[in-house]
Amino acid sequence: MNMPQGQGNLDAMKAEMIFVADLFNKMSEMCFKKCVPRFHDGDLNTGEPVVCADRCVGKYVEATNKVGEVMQQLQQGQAPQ
Amino acid sequence: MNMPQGQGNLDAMKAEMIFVADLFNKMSEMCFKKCVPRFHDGDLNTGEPVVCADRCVGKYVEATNKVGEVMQQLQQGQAPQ
Amino acid sequence: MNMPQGQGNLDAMKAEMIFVADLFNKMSEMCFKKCVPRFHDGDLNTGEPVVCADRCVGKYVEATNKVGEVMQQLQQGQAPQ
Amino acid sequence: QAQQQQEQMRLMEMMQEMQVADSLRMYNELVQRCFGHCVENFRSRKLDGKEEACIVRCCQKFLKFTQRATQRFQEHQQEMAEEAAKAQQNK
Amino acid sequence: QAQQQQEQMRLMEMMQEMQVADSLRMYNELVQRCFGHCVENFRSRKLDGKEEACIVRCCQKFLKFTQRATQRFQEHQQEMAEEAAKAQQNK
Amino acid sequence: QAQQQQEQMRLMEMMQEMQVADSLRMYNELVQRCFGHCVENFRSRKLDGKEEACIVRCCQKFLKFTQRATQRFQEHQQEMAEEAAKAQQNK
Repeated sequence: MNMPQGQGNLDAMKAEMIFVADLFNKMSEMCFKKCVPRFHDGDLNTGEPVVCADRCVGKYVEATNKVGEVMQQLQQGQAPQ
Repeated sequence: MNMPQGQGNLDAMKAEMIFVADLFNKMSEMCFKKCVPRFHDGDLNTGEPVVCADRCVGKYVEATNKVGEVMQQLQQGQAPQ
Repeated sequence: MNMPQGQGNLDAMKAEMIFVADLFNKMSEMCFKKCVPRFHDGDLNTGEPVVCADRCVGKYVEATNKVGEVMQQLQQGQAPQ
Repeated sequence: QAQQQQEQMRLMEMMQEMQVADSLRMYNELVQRCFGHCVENFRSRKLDGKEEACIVRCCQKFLKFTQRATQRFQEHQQEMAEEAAKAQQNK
Repeated sequence: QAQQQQEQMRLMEMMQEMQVADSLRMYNELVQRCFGHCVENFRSRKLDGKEEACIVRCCQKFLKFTQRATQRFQEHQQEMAEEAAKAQQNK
Repeated sequence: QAQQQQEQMRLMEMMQEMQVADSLRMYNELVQRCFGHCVENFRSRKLDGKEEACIVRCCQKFLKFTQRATQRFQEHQQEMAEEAAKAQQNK
């Protein structure tokens, strides 16, 4: 999320693509665990898990940004808060 | 398991090799968990876990094929069953 | 830990770097789990977890060497002990 | 300009390779997850009917969930790209 | 034909590299698994005798299990290759 | 000698690439770990204050722990390199 914008630099773009793919995979694994704790029937179209999926993605993206901020602050030697 | 056959295409062969290695690693991790829940003594040669290993590998390979089928059906927009 | 020394061979050095990075990552994940079972406050500087970190790293490095020995013995067809 | 086109090509190839690798890895993860959830007895080396049905349901559930999450995630990425573009303009 | 030989060579190299990477990754996973299972106290920075013995047993157990699973897995792959070849012939 | 320099360069590039990839992977793992620990309710699509504070604490804790572990690990590696060098000399 706090990635440098690609400037024609192929290596940086590759690193960004790998990062986003990794983020998405970890997110969907985590949100599945949180939103579908049991596997009862095969149909997700109606009911809770879809709503939960939407909210979980929103919160996960926000958490990713938050963690990025904390990492930057610690690297700059500033204690957050 | 539902991989295209290599036709001299190096990239496809590499992808297949990585896939099979990943499948094997996940399978042996999972079957170890299922078949050897506790580590009491170091010798596997006699008794249950060997039999369980054989069966677990068989079931895992079958499950891999089954999941491949379901993925294909969903990609083709057909609801399975 | 039981890696061949680099002799100008780039591939071997790359493999070694990946190995050491993977070892470090697995070690810090494991030691964090063992030493910080709950996240109460953000400050690690005082108290137990730092001491635990030091000891956990020591034990993990030793365990890595031990596992390497056992693997070599099994490959050479010798039963350890 | 020829160089730029070549870079473009290499990027496309790279993306395609990554997508293949990614979907195969996801396939393996799905098998591991659903096997872990559905298979508990090892009295035979064939899946029984109950296990097979459980695996099918587990797959469908995860794949539908992932589809939904993909949609939402792409929307969020779109939004962020737009905000970044706006911030660029306001400079 | 020279090109085919070269491809063959590159494939062999790639397989070897992958096998090295794979066995090192497995080494690290084995350490993590057995450490997680066997080490619980951090009163010293050296493994005690009980922990060391537990790690040795854990390794042996996992490595023997993996050997067995490898054999079975290769047999299954062989079977599937044969079936695929037969299906090819019957076309 | 020119070849040796070139190898050196490639090694440096490789190390840098690996470090970037590694730190991004660590970033993702940290998010996953702290999200898993801190977020339990899905009544909204925004983090609440308690969840956010928990994520900040979780990050700080893990990063400081990792710093400490890195120091210790480097000391151990140093020691082992020195022992290896000594063993070499005594041959």
